[in-house]
Amino acid sequence: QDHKTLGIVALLANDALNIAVIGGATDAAKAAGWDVKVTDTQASADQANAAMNNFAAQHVDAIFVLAFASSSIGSGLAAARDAHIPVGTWGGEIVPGIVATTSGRQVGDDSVKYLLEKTGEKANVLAMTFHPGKLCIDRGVAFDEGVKGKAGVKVDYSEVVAPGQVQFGNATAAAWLTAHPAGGDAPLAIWSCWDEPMQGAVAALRQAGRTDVTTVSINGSAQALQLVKEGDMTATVWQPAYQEGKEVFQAILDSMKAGESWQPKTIEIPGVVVTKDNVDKFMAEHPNGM
Amino acid sequence: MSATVSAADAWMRIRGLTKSFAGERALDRADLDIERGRVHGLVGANGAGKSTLIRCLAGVTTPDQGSVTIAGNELQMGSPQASERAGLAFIHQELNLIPHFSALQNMLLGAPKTTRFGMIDWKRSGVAARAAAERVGIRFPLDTKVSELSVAQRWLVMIGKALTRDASMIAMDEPTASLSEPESEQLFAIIRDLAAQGVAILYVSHRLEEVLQLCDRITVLRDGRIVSQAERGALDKKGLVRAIIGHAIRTPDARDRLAADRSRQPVFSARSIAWKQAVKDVSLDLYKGEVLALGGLVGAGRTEFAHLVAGLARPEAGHLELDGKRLDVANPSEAVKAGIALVPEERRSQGVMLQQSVAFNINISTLKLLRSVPGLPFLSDAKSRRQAESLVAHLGIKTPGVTTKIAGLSGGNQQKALIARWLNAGTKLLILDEPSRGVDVGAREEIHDAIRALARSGVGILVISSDVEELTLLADRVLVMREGRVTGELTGADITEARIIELSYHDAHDDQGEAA
Amino acid sequence: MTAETVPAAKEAPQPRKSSWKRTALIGLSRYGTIIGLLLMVLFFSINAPGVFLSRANFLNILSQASLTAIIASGLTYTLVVGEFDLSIGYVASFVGLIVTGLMAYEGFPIWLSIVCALALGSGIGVLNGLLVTKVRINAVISTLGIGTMLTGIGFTYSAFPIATGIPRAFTGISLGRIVFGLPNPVIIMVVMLLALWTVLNKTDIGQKMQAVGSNMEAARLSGIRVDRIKIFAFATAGFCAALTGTLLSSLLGSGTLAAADGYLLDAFAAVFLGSATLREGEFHITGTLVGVLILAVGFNGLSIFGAPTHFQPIFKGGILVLAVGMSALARRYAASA
Amino acid sequence: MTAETVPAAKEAPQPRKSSWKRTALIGLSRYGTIIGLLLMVLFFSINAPGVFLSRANFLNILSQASLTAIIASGLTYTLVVGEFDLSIGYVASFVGLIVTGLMAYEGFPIWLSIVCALALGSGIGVLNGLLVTKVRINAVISTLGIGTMLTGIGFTYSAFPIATGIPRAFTGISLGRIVFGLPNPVIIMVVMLLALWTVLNKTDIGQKMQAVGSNMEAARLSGIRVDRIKIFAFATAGFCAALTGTLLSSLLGSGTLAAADGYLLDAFAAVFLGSATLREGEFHITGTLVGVLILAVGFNGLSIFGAPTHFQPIFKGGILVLAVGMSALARRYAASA
Ligand SMILES: Nc1ncnc2c1ncn2[C@@H]1O[C@H](COP(=O)(O)OP(=O)(O)OP(=O)(O)O)[C@@H](O)[C@H]1O
Ligand SMILES: Nc1ncnc2c1ncn2[C@@H]1O[C@H](COP(=O)(O)OP(=O)(O)OP(=O)(O)O)[C@@H](O)[C@H]1O
Ligand SMILES: [Mg+2]
Ligand SMILES: [Mg+2]
Repeated sequence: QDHKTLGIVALLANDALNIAVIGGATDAAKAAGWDVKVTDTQASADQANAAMNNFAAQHVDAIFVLAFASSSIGSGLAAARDAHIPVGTWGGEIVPGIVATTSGRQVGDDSVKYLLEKTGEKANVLAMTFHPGKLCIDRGVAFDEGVKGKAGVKVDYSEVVAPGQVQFGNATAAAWLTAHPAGGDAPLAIWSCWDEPMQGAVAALRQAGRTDVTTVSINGSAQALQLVKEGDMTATVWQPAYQEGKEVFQAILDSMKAGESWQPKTIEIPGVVVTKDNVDKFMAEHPNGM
Repeated sequence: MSATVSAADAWMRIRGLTKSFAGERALDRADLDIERGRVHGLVGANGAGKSTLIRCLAGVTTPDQGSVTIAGNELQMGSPQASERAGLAFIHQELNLIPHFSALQNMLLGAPKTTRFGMIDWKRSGVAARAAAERVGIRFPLDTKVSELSVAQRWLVMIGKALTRDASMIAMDEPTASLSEPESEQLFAIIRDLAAQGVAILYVSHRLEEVLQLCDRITVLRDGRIVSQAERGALDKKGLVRAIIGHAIRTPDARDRLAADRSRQPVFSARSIAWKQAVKDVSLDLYKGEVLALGGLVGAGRTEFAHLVAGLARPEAGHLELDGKRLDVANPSEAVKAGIALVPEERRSQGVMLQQSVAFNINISTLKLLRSVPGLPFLSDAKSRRQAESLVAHLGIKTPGVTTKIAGLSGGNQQKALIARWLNAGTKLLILDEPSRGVDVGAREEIHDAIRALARSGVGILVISSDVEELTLLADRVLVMREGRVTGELTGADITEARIIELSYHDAHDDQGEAA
Repeated sequence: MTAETVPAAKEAPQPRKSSWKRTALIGLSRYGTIIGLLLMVLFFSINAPGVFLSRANFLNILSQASLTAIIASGLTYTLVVGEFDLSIGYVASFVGLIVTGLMAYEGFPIWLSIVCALALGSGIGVLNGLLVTKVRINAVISTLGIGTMLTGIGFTYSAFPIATGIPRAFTGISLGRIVFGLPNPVIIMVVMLLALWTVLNKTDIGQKMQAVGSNMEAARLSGIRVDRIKIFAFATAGFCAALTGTLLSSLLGSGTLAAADGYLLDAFAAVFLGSATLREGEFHITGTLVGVLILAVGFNGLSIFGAPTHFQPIFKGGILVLAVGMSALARRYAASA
Repeated sequence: MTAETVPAAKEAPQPRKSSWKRTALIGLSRYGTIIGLLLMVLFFSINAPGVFLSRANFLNILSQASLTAIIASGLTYTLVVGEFDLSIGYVASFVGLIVTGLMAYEGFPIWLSIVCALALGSGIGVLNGLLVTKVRINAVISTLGIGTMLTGIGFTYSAFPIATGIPRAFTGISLGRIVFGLPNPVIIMVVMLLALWTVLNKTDIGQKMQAVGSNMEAARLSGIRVDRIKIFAFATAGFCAALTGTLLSSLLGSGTLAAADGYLLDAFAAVFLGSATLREGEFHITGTLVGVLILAVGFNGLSIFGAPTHFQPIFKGGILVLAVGMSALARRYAASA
C-alpha cells in the first residue's frame, strides 16, 4: 500500500473534545494523503495500551494518543518504539518515544484566572475535579495553583464520579447551593474541570432558581456554548482541540522528516474564554465548537 | 392397540399422543378415553410417561403428535389457557406454589376475578376459594403464607386450588405421595364426591392399594405405551404389579424381623432430645443390624428429629450418643465426619445435584478416598469412575453410564444414587427420610433390599416413612411419633398397619385430620 | 422458608415465647434500612439544622431522587420477575439523545417527541424481553449486549451533543412546579411510583409478575403466560428508563451521549438496598424508594457538610453494607432467639 | 371384563434415533461460541491476511486477552458457587494503585510489593465472602458496597497517578518475554488458568465448589462446609483481581486511579459468553477463556480494519447477542427435534 496510516487512540470517542481533536488530526492527515484509523478505549488505559500494540502490530506509520498520561501507556510506547513508530499525544507529557504533545495547563490557568476576576479575591468556590483523567489532573493542578495563597478564597472540592458525571454535577451543586444560600458574605462560584459536570450544576442552579453563582468550566462543548449564550452559565474556556489535533499531526510529519535531529515539542495554543459577550461571534466562527 | 373398553363417543378422547425428549420417546402413541363421573387410574413405573401425558393435557408440554377431543371439540395443544378454558384442572406432581404468597393467593393464581382496570377483587374471588378450602379440610387461615405451611398442608392447598376451578376434569399426579392416612382418606372422599357430581378424575399414584380401591378403571403405562387397561375388580395387586413392571415381585409376607439384641451397646442413642415445639423429649436406641423406623402422621416432628441428629439444627435439650460416645455436632459437616448421614426428604431440593453426573452425585461425600496421592488434593478420575461404577452395580442403579447427568434418571434410581453416596463414607448411622416417596413398586422393593443389606452389614438404619405399608414391609422395629413425642414402640408381629395407625392417633381422638 | 416467622399453621397455636428482644430484632430486620434512613436524616438535621432541615432542601433531595427512583422502579419490575436489566442506563442515555434530536432535527413538537421517546424505550424493553424469553439468551448477556449496541447507535445518530433547536418549554418540564409548588419531576415520580406500585400489588398482572418471579414453573403450570409477563416487565423497565432519560435531557436542556449511563449502578444499589426492607429478599417498589432516598439523603447530607471528596464513595459503600448487614444480622439473631 | 395386557414392549432398548440435523444442532448449541470465534478469526484472516494473520498479532491478541482472562476466571469461581462479585474491577484498580505505592512511597522491593498486593486482594475477597456467608448480605450489595468504598480509599491513598519511584524492573514484568518469546502476561495467564482449571475440575475443593453451586442444600447435607467453599471462591476472585491490577500497573508503568474499573463489564460479558459454551448455563474456565478471546479478537480485528469508532460497541454488543443467541436457538431446536 502506498497510503500511510495514522492510528488514533481515543480516550472517549463520544466526547466532544475528543471528536474535535480527532477531527483536526484526521483532516490534516487526509490532506497529507494518509489513512486514519480510530480506536475507542472507553477511557481504559489498558485498552489504550492494547490499541497501541494493535497499531504497532499493523505497522501503522504514526500513532496519536488522546488524553492518556504518558506514564499510563508504558507498554504501548514500548511497542511503538520497537516498531519505530512515532507517537504524538494530546495532553500528555514528553517522555522518550513521544515526538510532540499538547498541554492542558493553559486552559486551566485561563479558567481560574477568569473565575477569580469575576468573584474577586474573596469567594466560596465549589471545584469539581477528576483525577483518573490526565487532562483533568493538569487542569486541576492549574486551578490549585490559581487559588493558592488567596486566603479569601474558600474551596470545597468534589471528585466527580464517571460515568454519571452529569448527574453527579447536578446533585453535588444542588446540595452545595443549599449550604450556600444566596446573599451570603462572599461571592459564590462553581468551577468544573470539564463541561459535563457543569451542565448538571447549571441545571441545579436553574432548579433552585439561583442566578448569583459564577460558573466556569473548560472545553467549550456545544451545550456549554449554548448555556453561555442563554445566560445560564458564566463562561467556558474553549480548548482549540481541532487546531491542536492538526498541529500534533503536523509535528509528527515534521519529526519524520527531521529524523534524528527532531526535538520533541510541547504545542501550546491559547484557548478562548467564551462568555456572553463574545459567544455569538465565537459560535459564528466555530460552528459545532470546532 | 386393539379396541379398548371405552365407547366411541367418550367425553374426552386422547388419540395417538406421542412425545419425545431429546430423541427418547416418553409417550408413544397413547390412546385413552375418559368419561365424566368416573375415576380413571393411571399407573406405571417411574418414567413410564404418566406425568408427560398429564402435562400434555395441561398444555405445558406440547406433544409431537396426537390429538385430544373434549365433547367433540378438538383441544388446542400446548396452551395452558386452552386447557383451562376446556374445563381441565390439574394437580401436578411437583409442588407448584408461590412460597411467599398466601394460601388464598395461590389458590386463585391464574384465575382471579378482576374488577375494572384489572384490579383484583379479593372479596369475590375469596368465596370460591373458601368453599374449596372447607371441602378439602383446610383448617388453617387462608391468609397464611405458603412458606409457613408444612408439606402436607401445601398439598391441601394444591388440591384446593384445583377445586376452585369449577372443572369438568381434574387430573391428579401423585397427590397422596406426601399425605398420610387421614388426609388421604379425606381426599378419597372428595374424589368420590366429585365423581358423583359428574367430574372426571384422572388419578396417578404409586400406592397401588389406593388405586385399586378408588379407581373405576385402571390404565397401565410402560415405556410410554399403554400396555393394559382394566375395569374395577378385574385386577388384583399382584396382577397390577406384573402389568407395571413386566414381572412379579417377591412379596415379603412372612418375613423374619430381626429382634434387637438389647444386651449389646446400641450403635446410636438419643436421650431426651427436645427442640422448639417440634421435638419433645425423644429418646431411642438403635442396635446393630436392625432397621428402625419412625412412623407417624405428617408433621409429627420426625424430619425435625432427623435434622437434629444430622447437625442441621442443635437440640435445645438432651444429647446424642454414637457407639457409646457422646456426640455434639454443630453442623452437617461434623455429623458426616462422625459417621452420621441423612438421605433427605426433599430429593430434588436437598438431595441430588441435578446438572451433575451420576458419578459426581455418588462421589461427592467421599472425595478424600479418591485422591491420586493421599495427602494431595488431586483426584484420580480412574478411582472416581471405579468407585461410582462399583456402587452403581452394587445397588443396581439403572443408568446408561456413570457420566450421565443424574437428571435423566428416574426418581427411584436417583434415590439409590443418594444412598450410594454414603456407602463408602464410613457411615455408622444412615437416616433415610421418606426413602420411597414417588418411587414405583419395583424400585421401592430394590431400595428396601439395599437398606436391609446395609443394616445387616452393621450400619445403623433409621427410616422415616409416612407410608404405613412401607413400615410394615421394611422395619424390624417401629417407633411411632405424634406431635413431637414417641407414643409407642412396635416389634415383631405387632408391626401392622392397624397398630401403627392406632399409635399415630394415640390420645388425639378429638382433632383427627389435623394437618399440621 | 427459614424459621424466622411464627408458624401460624398450628391448629392450636401455642403461645409463642415472644421476648421483647426478639420483637426488637424482627423489627430491626424488617425496618433496618428505614431506621438507617431516619437516623441519617436525624443526624444531618441535628448537625446542620438550618441548611439540611429546610423545605427547600427536602424538595431538593426529592428532585434528585426522582429520576433515580423512576429508573430503579423499572429495574425492580425485571427483578420481580426473576430477571435482570443491565441496559437501563444506556437506554436512558440513548432515549435522552433521541428525544432532543426529534425536536432539534426533525422539528417534532414536544409532546410527540416525548411519546416517541417513551415508545422507543418500551420497544427496546420488549426487544430485551423477546431475547430473554423467546431466544432464551441469559438476561445479563442480552441486556448488556443491547445496551452496548445502543451506545454505538447513539453515537452514529449524533456524535455531537444536541443543544440547539430545543424548545425552551421542554426544559420547563423538569424546572416547572405545576402542582403544590412541588418540582415537576417529584410529581412525575410520585405518579409513576403509585402506578407501578398499584400494578404490582393490586392487579392481576402484578400478581402474575410476583408469581413468575418466585416460582416460574408453578406460574407456568397455573396457566400464566410467563413469557408475556416477563416481556411486560422488560417493557416497563424500558419505559421507565426512557422517562428518566427524557427528564434528564429536559433538566440539562440538551441531549448528551452517555449522560445517564451512571444510573445503572445507582439503580441497582437502590433496588437491592430496598430488597432488604420489610420483606426479606423480595423486590418491591416501596423498598426501592427507600433505597433511593437513602442514597440521595446520604449524598446530599455529606455534600452539605462539605465532607472531603473521598468520603462520598466510602460512605456510600459503607451505608450499603451497614444498612443491609444490620437487617441481615438482626434476622439471624431473631431466628435463633 | 378381563384385563388385557400387552406383553412387555421393549426388551432390547431401541436404537436411539439420532438424525443428522439433531447432531448438528446439538453441536451448534455446544460449540456455537467457539464457532463464532473461529468464524471471526477466519473473516479477519481472509480480509486482512497480512496484518491480522501474523504471529506478532496473535501474541498481541493473547497479551491483551491475558489480563481480562485472569480477572474473569476469578469471577467465574464466584459464579460457580452461585454467587456474584461486582467488586473485582475496583479491587484491581485499588490494588494496582497500592502496589505502585508500596514501591514508590514505602520503598518495598518488587517481590514484596507484589506479595502484599496479592494478599490484599485475597483479603478483600475473604471480606466479601464473610459478608455474604456469615452476615448474609446479598452478594450484589456487599461486593458493590466494598468496591465503592475501595474507590474512596484509593483516592485518599493517592489522588494523583503514582509514576515516579517505580523500579524499571517492575515494568519489565509485563513487557518481558522470558519463556519461548511469549509475552510474560500470556505465560502468567496460561499458568493461572491451568491452575484454576485444575483446582476446579481435578481437586476436592473444585468438586465441592461445583456441588455448592448446583445445589447448596444438598452440598451442605453431604458434609460440605458451604460457607468456607464460598469464601474460598471470593478469595480467589480477589486474588485474580489483584493479579490483574498488578499486571496492569506494570503494563502502564504507573498506578492510576480507576484504571481497571472497566474490567468488570468485560469480565461479566466474557464469563456469560463462556457459560453458553460446551455445557449449558454452567460457568467454567474454558468457556470464560473462549469469551475473553471473542472480545479480544473482535477488538483487535475491528481496529485493524479501522472500523468507525461507533462500530466497535455495536459490534461488541452484537457479538454477545448473536453468539449466545445462536447457541440458545440451536439448543431449543435440538430439544424438540
Ligand atoms: N422435560 C423433560 N426433558 C427431558 N426428558 C423428560 C422431560 N420430562 C420427562 N422426561 C422423560 O420422559 C420420561 C417420562 O417421564 P414422566 O415424568 O412422564 O414419567 P412418570 O411416569 O410420571 O414417572 P414418575 O412415576 O417417576 O413420576 C422419562 O424418561 C423422563 O426422564
Ligand atoms: N423451624 C421451625 N420452627 C418451629 N416449628 C417448626 C419448624 N419447622 C417445622 N416446625 C413444625 O414442627 C412440626 C414437625 O414438622 P416435620 O416436618 O418435622 O414433621 P414430620 O413428622 O417429619 O412430617 P413429614 O412426614 O412431613 O416429614 C410441624 O408442626 C411444623 O410446623
Ligand atoms: Mg410423574
Ligand atoms: Mg418429614
